[in-house]
Amino acid sequence: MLEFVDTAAEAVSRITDGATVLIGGFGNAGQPMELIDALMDSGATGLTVVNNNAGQADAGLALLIKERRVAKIICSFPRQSDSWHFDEAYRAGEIELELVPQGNLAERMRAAGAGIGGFFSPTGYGTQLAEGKEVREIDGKHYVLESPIRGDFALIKAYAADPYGNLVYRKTARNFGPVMATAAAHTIVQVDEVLDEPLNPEHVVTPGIYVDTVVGIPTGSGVKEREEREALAAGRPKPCMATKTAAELAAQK
Amino acid sequence: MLEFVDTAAEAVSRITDGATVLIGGFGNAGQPMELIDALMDSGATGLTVVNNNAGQADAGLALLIKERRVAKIICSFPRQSDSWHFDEAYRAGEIELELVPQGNLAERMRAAGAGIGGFFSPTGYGTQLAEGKEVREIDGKHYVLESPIRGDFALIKAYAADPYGNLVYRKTARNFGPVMATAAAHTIVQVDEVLDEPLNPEHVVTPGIYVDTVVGIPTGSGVKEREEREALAAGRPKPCMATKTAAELAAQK
Amino acid sequence: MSEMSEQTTETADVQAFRSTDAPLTQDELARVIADDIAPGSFVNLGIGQPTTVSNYLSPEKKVTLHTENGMLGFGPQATGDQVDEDLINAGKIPVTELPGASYFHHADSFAMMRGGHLDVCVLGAYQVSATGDLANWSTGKPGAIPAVGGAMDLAIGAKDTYVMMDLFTKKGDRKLMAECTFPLTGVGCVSRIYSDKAVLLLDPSGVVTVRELHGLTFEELQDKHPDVRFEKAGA
Amino acid sequence: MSEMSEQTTETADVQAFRSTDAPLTQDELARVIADDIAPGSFVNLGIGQPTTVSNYLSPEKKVTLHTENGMLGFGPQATGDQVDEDLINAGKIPVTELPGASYFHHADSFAMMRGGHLDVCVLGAYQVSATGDLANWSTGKPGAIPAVGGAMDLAIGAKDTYVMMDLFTKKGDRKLMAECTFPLTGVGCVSRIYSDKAVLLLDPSGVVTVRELHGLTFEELQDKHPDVRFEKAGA
Repeated sequence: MLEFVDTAAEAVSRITDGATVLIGGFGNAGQPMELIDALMDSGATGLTVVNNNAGQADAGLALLIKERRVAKIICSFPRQSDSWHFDEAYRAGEIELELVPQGNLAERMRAAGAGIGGFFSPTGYGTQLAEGKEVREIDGKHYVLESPIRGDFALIKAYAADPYGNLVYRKTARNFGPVMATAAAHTIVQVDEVLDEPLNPEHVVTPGIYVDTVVGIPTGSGVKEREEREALAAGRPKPCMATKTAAELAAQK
Repeated sequence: MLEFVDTAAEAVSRITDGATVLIGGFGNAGQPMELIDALMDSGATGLTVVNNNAGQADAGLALLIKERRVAKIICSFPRQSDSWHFDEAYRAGEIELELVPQGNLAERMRAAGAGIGGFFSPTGYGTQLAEGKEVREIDGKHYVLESPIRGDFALIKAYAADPYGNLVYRKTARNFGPVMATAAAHTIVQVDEVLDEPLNPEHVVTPGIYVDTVVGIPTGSGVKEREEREALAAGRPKPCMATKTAAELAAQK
Repeated sequence: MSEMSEQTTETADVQAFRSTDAPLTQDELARVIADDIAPGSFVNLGIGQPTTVSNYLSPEKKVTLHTENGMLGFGPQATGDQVDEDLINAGKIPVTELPGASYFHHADSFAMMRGGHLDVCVLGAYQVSATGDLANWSTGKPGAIPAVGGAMDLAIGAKDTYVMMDLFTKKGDRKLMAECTFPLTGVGCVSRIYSDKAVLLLDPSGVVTVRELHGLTFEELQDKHPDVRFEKAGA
Repeated sequence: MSEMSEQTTETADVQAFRSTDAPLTQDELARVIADDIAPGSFVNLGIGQPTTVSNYLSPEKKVTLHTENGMLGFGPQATGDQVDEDLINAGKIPVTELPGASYFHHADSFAMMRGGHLDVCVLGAYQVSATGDLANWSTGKPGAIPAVGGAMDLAIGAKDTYVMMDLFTKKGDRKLMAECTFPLTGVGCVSRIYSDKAVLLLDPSGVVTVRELHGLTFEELQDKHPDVRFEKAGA
């Protein structure tokens, strides 16, 4: 059931110890930093976290790992120059790591959201990461059987939500968000804008059916576009082509 | 390599005897009628066709079947009140039918486009349509192993293409188009509008990488929206909410 | 929208057995189903009789309708100027678009179904077994042209699959079976049968809980289905 | 855009063997790769050295760059006002958007890769085997923290996977192997090696076709790799 809440703390309040939490973002783009901070404050522990990375520097996911609140992480690229908290926890044997090629990570969550029980992926065949997994030759090509990754919760960041929970994203901040939204039992979204009117149904990226909790947290994403729109509304320069819809482009011909 | 051609005949000219052709559409929505007519005129025969249905009345795919140009059809719902040409060919044993549940049909093409060698689907388990297929119990649920469906060609209808081959669709005419575009070696698209400017990158449904041949054939889809846009451009009533972008909705707050 | 949870109606599962003297009309039956659908639900209504359930879903209930051909949030059938050939439902009937609608392609639409994101799907049936097997796509007649459409995907996709049907055929044959004799659409997928004469809750155990009887006594129901074990709800 | 096909450059496969006296600089090597990419191609350039290939792809060539984090059609690195934290490439560097760009989610982005829709992917490597096995994600050192990112997906995804590397390590160790000793990224996936000293065409047979040598003779190449069979291109 869709709900709009006022604070990040309220948004993550259902997350309990031992939950599996899918966390969106690739680098800083699309990373739901305020939701992660709220999860930190919530005290939930023994978590399994699915994210592309394993936290950076002294913020967000890295702090959760520093505090040993993450029992297991499923990710594609934990080792970064500033992933010292993960590095320490890993070397101390205090965090379990499941390393998954990035595309298999995305596809395994897509499978969970799409009700697929497993799929044969060519990625990773013949490598260490396929060890112990079922392999099969299909039409002369080798594949590895991969299983779905489901979340109890997803924490994602979108650009805007309409009153029906429909979401749009900004540029490469879209990344894992739409897939994670489908793969979790309860999807929690932070958005820069909570809209009063419905989005154009043709432009919706994540339909509201996948969204459970929305919290509006302006983070500055899309400020430039917004200024351009306001300038346009005030009768100033014409909009750049990139904001026109197909119908508008067609009409001006 | 992307090409824009002037006629439907030119668009389908590469399709040779024995080709597997994915044809979009659900009912009349999204059905590339002019491309199918051109395929009829081209003389190509011995085709395998993938479509949700098996032709209706005395037009398009039904005529291809009437003329025995379709050796095999892969579809979910061949039997309709006006599918007499298919009915006759089928009863005469002159067309092979592979009946596939609609969701498996879409997912099998998605798998082909996504490089997946096979997937376990719960759909059809325990039914006649799963007979002879590998089944597996995963986490207490039963699944059937389904294989990809690839096309040599896809014939689809979109609403508009930009100069880079990026596509947008209209309403429920989207249906199989985006999936078939990914699953064919060569994708041929008829569009109502060939645009002079790029689409908004956030609104692209089918990226140009999946598009090979585009032909502009105005069929009247989207005429209403176009009139509304033109009225707007002429300073008449304000646009309906449904055509605004997220940035515009945010800006007016 | 968080207040919606307070509006949730009493669920059918806790309702005690009740009966009336006359069978339900199709409209009454549609209303019973609509009443059982929780506010805020995402629902797929099959072609034919199930479509009539939408007549009894009030806007305040904020139920969103899904159609397999790639849309959430469609409204009533389109008329006159509203008709748009690019906007149809699974029955290929022109429909309208409600605020909050969204469009998506076929693979995404069936992923939404198969992934269990729809709350309720209402389908017609030739036969249903006591353990929830569904037969609604083929009567298995030799020579008939098979056609399945989205039936098998719908049957197994929703959190709850309801069947809406008459309890007996026009010839008087039973449609609730110990085991279906017609080709199956899905195994163990139906959770409830809403029929003119009975509302029945199914369970993998095969014990059928009778929530409502209309124009039929419990003994008559048992007599007509000697190979099925029934229990009265709340008993 | 149909005229593009006439612009297609002579493909490398039909080029005869040639050699020069000095090894290629990194910039020269980037240009050689760029020249071999056909007009209109969709290309993924790996992080690091492969990124430099983009400097030699002229706009007229209409090559579209893909980044695994969900975009086709990105342009040069963003500077000053252009920097947008929501618009980055796989190396997490802010980039710009070119006309004709599109955004999509991660599953769609890797489906595009895995489905073989990219024409060329250029990657770095620790080792490559004569049959095209690639090792570029782990040196297998005990205690090292493993990290793979999109390397395994990229390795097997494109129609052609090119490796861009030095032919020898700084210590002088060979990187072209009969069999890789480092953990594999992909099996039989590399079709060409572009290195400072040689351009090599690989084949499942294990016979390596030598297209170019720079600052190295054929005999020296053979001496350094006694367990690999080489043939001169066009011979």
